Amino acid sequence: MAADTRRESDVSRESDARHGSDAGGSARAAEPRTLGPIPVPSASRFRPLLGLFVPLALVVVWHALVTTGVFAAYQLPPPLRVAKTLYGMAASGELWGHVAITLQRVALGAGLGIVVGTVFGTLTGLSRTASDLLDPLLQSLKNIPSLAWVPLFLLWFGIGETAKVLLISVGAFFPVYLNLSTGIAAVDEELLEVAEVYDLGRVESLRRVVFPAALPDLLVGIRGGVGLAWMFVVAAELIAASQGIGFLLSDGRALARPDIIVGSILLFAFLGNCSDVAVKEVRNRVVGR
Amino acid sequence: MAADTRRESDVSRESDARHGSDAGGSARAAEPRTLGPIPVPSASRFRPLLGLFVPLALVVVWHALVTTGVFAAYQLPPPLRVAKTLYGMAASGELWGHVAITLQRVALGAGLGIVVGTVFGTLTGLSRTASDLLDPLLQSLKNIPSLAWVPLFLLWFGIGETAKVLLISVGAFFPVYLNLSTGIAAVDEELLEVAEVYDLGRVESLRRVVFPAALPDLLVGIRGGVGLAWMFVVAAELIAASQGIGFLLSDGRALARPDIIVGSILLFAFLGNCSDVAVKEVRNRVVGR
Amino acid sequence: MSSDADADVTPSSADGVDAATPTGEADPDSSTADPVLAVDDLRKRYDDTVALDGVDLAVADEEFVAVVGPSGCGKSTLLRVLSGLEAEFGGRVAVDGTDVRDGGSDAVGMVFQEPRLLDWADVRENVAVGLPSDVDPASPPARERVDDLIETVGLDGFAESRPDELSGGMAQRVSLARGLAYDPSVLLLDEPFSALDRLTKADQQDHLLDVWEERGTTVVLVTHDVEEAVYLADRVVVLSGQPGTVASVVDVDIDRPRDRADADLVALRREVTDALGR
Amino acid sequence: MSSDADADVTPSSADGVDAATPTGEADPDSSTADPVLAVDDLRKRYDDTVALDGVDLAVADEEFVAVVGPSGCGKSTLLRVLSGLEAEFGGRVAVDGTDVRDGGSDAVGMVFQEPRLLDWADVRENVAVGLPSDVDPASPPARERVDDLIETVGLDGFAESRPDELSGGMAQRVSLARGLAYDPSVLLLDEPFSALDRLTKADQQDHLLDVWEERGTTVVLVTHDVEEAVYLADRVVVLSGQPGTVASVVDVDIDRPRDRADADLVALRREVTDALGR
Amino acid sequence: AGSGGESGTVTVDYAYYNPVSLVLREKGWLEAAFADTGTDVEWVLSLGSNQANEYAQSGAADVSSTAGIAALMARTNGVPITTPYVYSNPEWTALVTFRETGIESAADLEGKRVAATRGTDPYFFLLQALEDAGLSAEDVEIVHLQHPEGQSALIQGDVDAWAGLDPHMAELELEYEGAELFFREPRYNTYGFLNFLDGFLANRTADARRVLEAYERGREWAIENPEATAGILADASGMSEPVAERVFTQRTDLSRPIPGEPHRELLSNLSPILEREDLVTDDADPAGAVDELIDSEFASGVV
Ligand SMILES: Nc1ncnc2c1ncn2[C@@H]1O[C@H](COP(=O)(O)OP(=O)(O)OP(=O)(O)O)[C@@H](O)[C@H]1O
Ligand SMILES: Nc1ncnc2c1ncn2[C@@H]1O[C@H](COP(=O)(O)OP(=O)(O)OP(=O)(O)O)[C@@H](O)[C@H]1O
Ligand SMILES: [Mg+2]
Ligand SMILES: [Mg+2]
Repeated sequence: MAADTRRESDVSRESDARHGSDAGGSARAAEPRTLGPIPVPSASRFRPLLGLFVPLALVVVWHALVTTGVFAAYQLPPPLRVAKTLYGMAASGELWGHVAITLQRVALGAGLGIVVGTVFGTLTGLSRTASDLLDPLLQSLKNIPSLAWVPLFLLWFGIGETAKVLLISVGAFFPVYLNLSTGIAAVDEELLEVAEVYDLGRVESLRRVVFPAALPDLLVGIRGGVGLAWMFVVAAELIAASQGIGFLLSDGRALARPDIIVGSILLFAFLGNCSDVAVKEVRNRVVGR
Repeated sequence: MAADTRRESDVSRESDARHGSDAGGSARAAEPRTLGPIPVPSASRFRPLLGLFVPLALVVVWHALVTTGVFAAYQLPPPLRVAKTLYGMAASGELWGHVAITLQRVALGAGLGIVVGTVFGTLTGLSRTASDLLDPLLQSLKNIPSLAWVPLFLLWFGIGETAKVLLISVGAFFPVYLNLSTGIAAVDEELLEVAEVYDLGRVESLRRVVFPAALPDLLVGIRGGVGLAWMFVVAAELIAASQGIGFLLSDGRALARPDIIVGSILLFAFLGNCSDVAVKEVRNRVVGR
Repeated sequence: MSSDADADVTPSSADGVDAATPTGEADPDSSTADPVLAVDDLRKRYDDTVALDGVDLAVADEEFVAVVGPSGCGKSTLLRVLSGLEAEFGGRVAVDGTDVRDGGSDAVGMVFQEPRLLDWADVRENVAVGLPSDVDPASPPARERVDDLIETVGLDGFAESRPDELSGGMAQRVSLARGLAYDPSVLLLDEPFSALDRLTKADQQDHLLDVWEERGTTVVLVTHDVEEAVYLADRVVVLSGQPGTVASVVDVDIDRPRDRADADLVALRREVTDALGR
Repeated sequence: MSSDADADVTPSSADGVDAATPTGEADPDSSTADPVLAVDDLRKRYDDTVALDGVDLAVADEEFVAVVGPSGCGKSTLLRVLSGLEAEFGGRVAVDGTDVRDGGSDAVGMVFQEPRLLDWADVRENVAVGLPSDVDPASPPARERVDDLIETVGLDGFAESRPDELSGGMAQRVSLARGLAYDPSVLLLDEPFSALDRLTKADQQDHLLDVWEERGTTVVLVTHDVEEAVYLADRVVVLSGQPGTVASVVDVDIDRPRDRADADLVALRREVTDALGR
Repeated sequence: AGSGGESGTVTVDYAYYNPVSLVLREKGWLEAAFADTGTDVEWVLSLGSNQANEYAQSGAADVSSTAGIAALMARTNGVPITTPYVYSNPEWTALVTFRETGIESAADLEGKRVAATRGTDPYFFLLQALEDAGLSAEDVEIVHLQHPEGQSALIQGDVDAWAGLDPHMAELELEYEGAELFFREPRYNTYGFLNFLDGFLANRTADARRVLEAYERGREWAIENPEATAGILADASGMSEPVAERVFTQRTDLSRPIPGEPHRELLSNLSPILEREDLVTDDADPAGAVDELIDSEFASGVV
């Protein structure tokens, strides 16, 4: 029913603060449907844990698939084997080097990509001419796979960190650009008219009207961009890397070590999720509405 | 000035129809600023050509860089050499096989990814519970690089077309999912209330309110998804392919043939741009508001 | 009223002296049958803003009630609660005997204070949103009904326009037409004529009266226009401002059709205005 | 008027018999100096809708002009043209002698028909948007001015509220405060009091008069409330509906402060109403 | 997927580094060998040993071509493959530099940057060369690059030397002035191993034999027609004729197809390096895996 649709979606948008005060409100009303002054442990407190449910279920399935022999251990190592490999690397300290350098590359690359994407997105979102000039080119470049860039970046930027960070930033650039440019072009005309009538000036219009209005789009773009930064890491770490999770993955493939392959995939997933939570956290700070 | 900001952005949003009628309006008014009944050739007719300007300039720079020896021809073949290689492959008919099979894979993969992304995006956009259950997992998977999937897909789906198409669909899935889920969760509460008050029912609310309202987000997601589908092609065509542009690229790298590498990059860019234009075209049809 | 108001709410019943307890007592109609709308000690707060505090109201079947009160006193909030859009509140609110918290009733339609049109749809589609769910909007009778409504609100010729091509008052009339299309047994109207000029407004008021009489709709109309309130309603409920409580209820016992210049009406108008004055 | 109207436009000057040619002739003030707002044979169409057709209007410095007319007749369009928001139209429109097409004037402020608030900003920030661009919104005097304005429109205590926490009338008042913060020499107001109850409306009207007198602002006010128009304005311009043409201009030669119940005012009210009546 | 005995296809890889496979494909001799059985032949292209190993690991390829050391790594890590046949004995790797770097021997590499692809033959070749010169991997800076990228890094001067691989190496030699193979040692190349999935070998012995017979036919033809084979190689891979000729006619030896003592010895010598370099799991036993991997019996009936 429509009512259900709304209820659920409604709930998903209410901030915790609102939830809390609503509950307080009905408790004060002391009407029959309220359970008195005892605070009902809110289900929302356990909600974050729900997210663990599906992954855990997948691990169980994975374990079952290996132990029942659907996949042989040399094809897909059992979860414990992967955990042991990761633990071994962690204990020897080797893991942290890989994680640290990859995090650094992703952070720098994503940061750069986001900044440049924001600039270009703003430009093309605001100006029809800039959009006509740049958008077709950028839309074409968008579709070039990370691996295709590798030889060119090697040629242009050599084998150092620069090449890696720049390659990652290429990945992060496009979602930011695409979302922001579209978002800015879609900012409510009525609000732009307000900015014009009150002579806010170009910079102030951007700061007070355009960016806040396009912020949700920018944030989706940033989440997508950080995701792509992680995707580009493998290609970047094919450029003369001897450390990093992407290197680990390539190495695992070269050495036919499925435990390392799966371990690095898990690292990607885990760190990717962490970075996503971090981006959401930043968003909540920024939006803090 | 703010006025400029608005003017430019204003122009970029006006449909051609509106443009035309405005011109008509002032022509009828026959005021001094109008140039009489002679239709002024609209600058907007040449706007699509603007997009060619930057790429052409880049080709010129590229040619200059090679001929002046900044890059040696064995590192970066001159444009003509690449054109000749592509022409040679086209003339022998070989090129079309590569292009056709890649187009087919991208179309199938992107189509599948978009459909599944739409379903999951709708689900998590509407239901808090679904979002809590699935979103963390999907956000983690989002960051797993295409190359990392290759060994797993090989294991799960073998070396056939299925594995390739599915891998591409993984790429296309995430932007669609991310944008739509965020877009749906951001649909104006006021309109959802309208749907509730008029008892539209779940399906009708989706069809008449939620989807149209989230359509711009879905379309950005689809554009991003098609872009990622192109990016995933290379990884997909590392799975036992002997045809396709991604294969061409890997083959060119394995054989150290920079002309083939650059040629396949250009193919990616060109076809990617075509697919983007196609997506925009579809959007204009769909939105056609 | 507001007898068990929360401590942080200033008691505001001071000038509500002449207020009859509105629940099925003052009004002769409503005492004859179970009220269609029964609001009992309704309290509603948003975070630290108390919007409504101890509101009692009973509206009988086929009754036409107008609600007036200062800006921000909770009129829209009252309608939102009645239509089942608010999940959290204190007190009891029932429509046709069913608690609104149990899903709300399909029988209630609402015209919002803002037009809330679908940007991407034309006027015809927007009005069709209001059609009851068992009506296929593509069927010829449905289309005819929609076009009739568009004509009734004075928008013939604009059926294919988009909301951004309409003036403020035109958008408001589309929203009104959408509400009428729903043809609910209880119609809640939130300042539906506020953006209309005198003549258009008078036309729409009379049309609303026609619908009300023909279809036997129960109507709750929020308005700032006291003349409108007394001209249309059987009863005018005056809310006092922030937090909203019922300050007074004015019965309009004048036969229809009424004359806008009728002396009794003018007197009642003064009475409502006085009740509104602080 | 509308002498060179397009062929597809029905001539509608039938009942505009008493309309003096408004351009700097009927009004004694406007003949003394160059008009601040000069509208000359303004024609504006949207696709196939003709919104305005041959409108002439001159507003003198420090004059208060009210514009009334049926819904959809082009009142908002007229204000949009005056504020420089419309790039395409026929005829000549100048503010302070400068053609509005040449960028529009910074001296013109506008309160839109819809509140158009920034969702993500609180009331204080929204009002601060209106501050002139040479004022730093963070400076103490600016903050004080904003808080004063918030109090003036009756929203003290809501400075930190977001637009979605406000009632319709409260949002409208925020929008009004924003317009006042701009302190322009020409203020265009599009039905700024339509969502307010009688008392709040009267307060805000009087406050607007104070501002107008103190600051020497030129005001053009669009309204549906004829009482409001004659109470506030030096001159009431009546537009006839679709396409909008000037049907009549009613001068209000009554000294201020005016009494709302003044017999002369009531007579003028009737005159405007008659001019509006088809 | 293709490994089960019930499957009606045999999946065999082909690779630019396995010229006989290209001959078989060109001539259709494998298809001919299976023509009377109703079994389909499916070819997959391996761009490198690691890809070939992935196909074997996933069970997708019944027969795959790798370098010997790559086969040993896969076997050590549990991939059930056995090598009954050596498709070539090539000298496909060497250490390369440009004359102007002044590097003349492996000993000169101390403190220098050397590009190599981990886990591949050139990498082990480099390690053995360093060991010869009394150096260890720590004494040089090994820059991990894929083969073609190693080549261009050398050309650009990003690295001082490169553990090269054909055909990139041959191309460099032929086309760029001053390129030098300063350390060559055919014995340190680890052969081309044709690996069969254990299940395929055990359950579809007849099919496996047919594959080997076809390979024998191809090998003999290639030995007799070196120019034509080089031409096939050039056609398939797009390398220039001179490069293909140098790769095949000068650096590929097809004479000893049965794996035996020299192969065991070489791999056994390398197994400590595998452990030292952490290329296998701690509990793995590469030395033991050598015997599991190499099967000298199976092919003896065919050759
Ligand atoms: N979503 C909300 N969050 C917080 N406060 C709210 C919210 N909605 C309304 N309020 C507050 O509740 C009070 C009543 O609002 P309501 O919209 O019901 O007023 P109203 O009587 O309809 O006023 P108006 O005549 O101006 O439309 C106001 O003080 C308003 O600030
Ligand atoms: N952007 C637009 N595109 C097309 N038509 C428009 C547009 N804006 C206004 N119109 C049309 O122009 C006419 C005048 O509109 P306008 O908003 O000026 O009316 P108004 O006098 O302000 O009416 P109201 O009192 O209802 O606000 C209307 O018929 C409207 O449909
Ligand atoms: Mg309200
Ligand atoms: Mg208007």
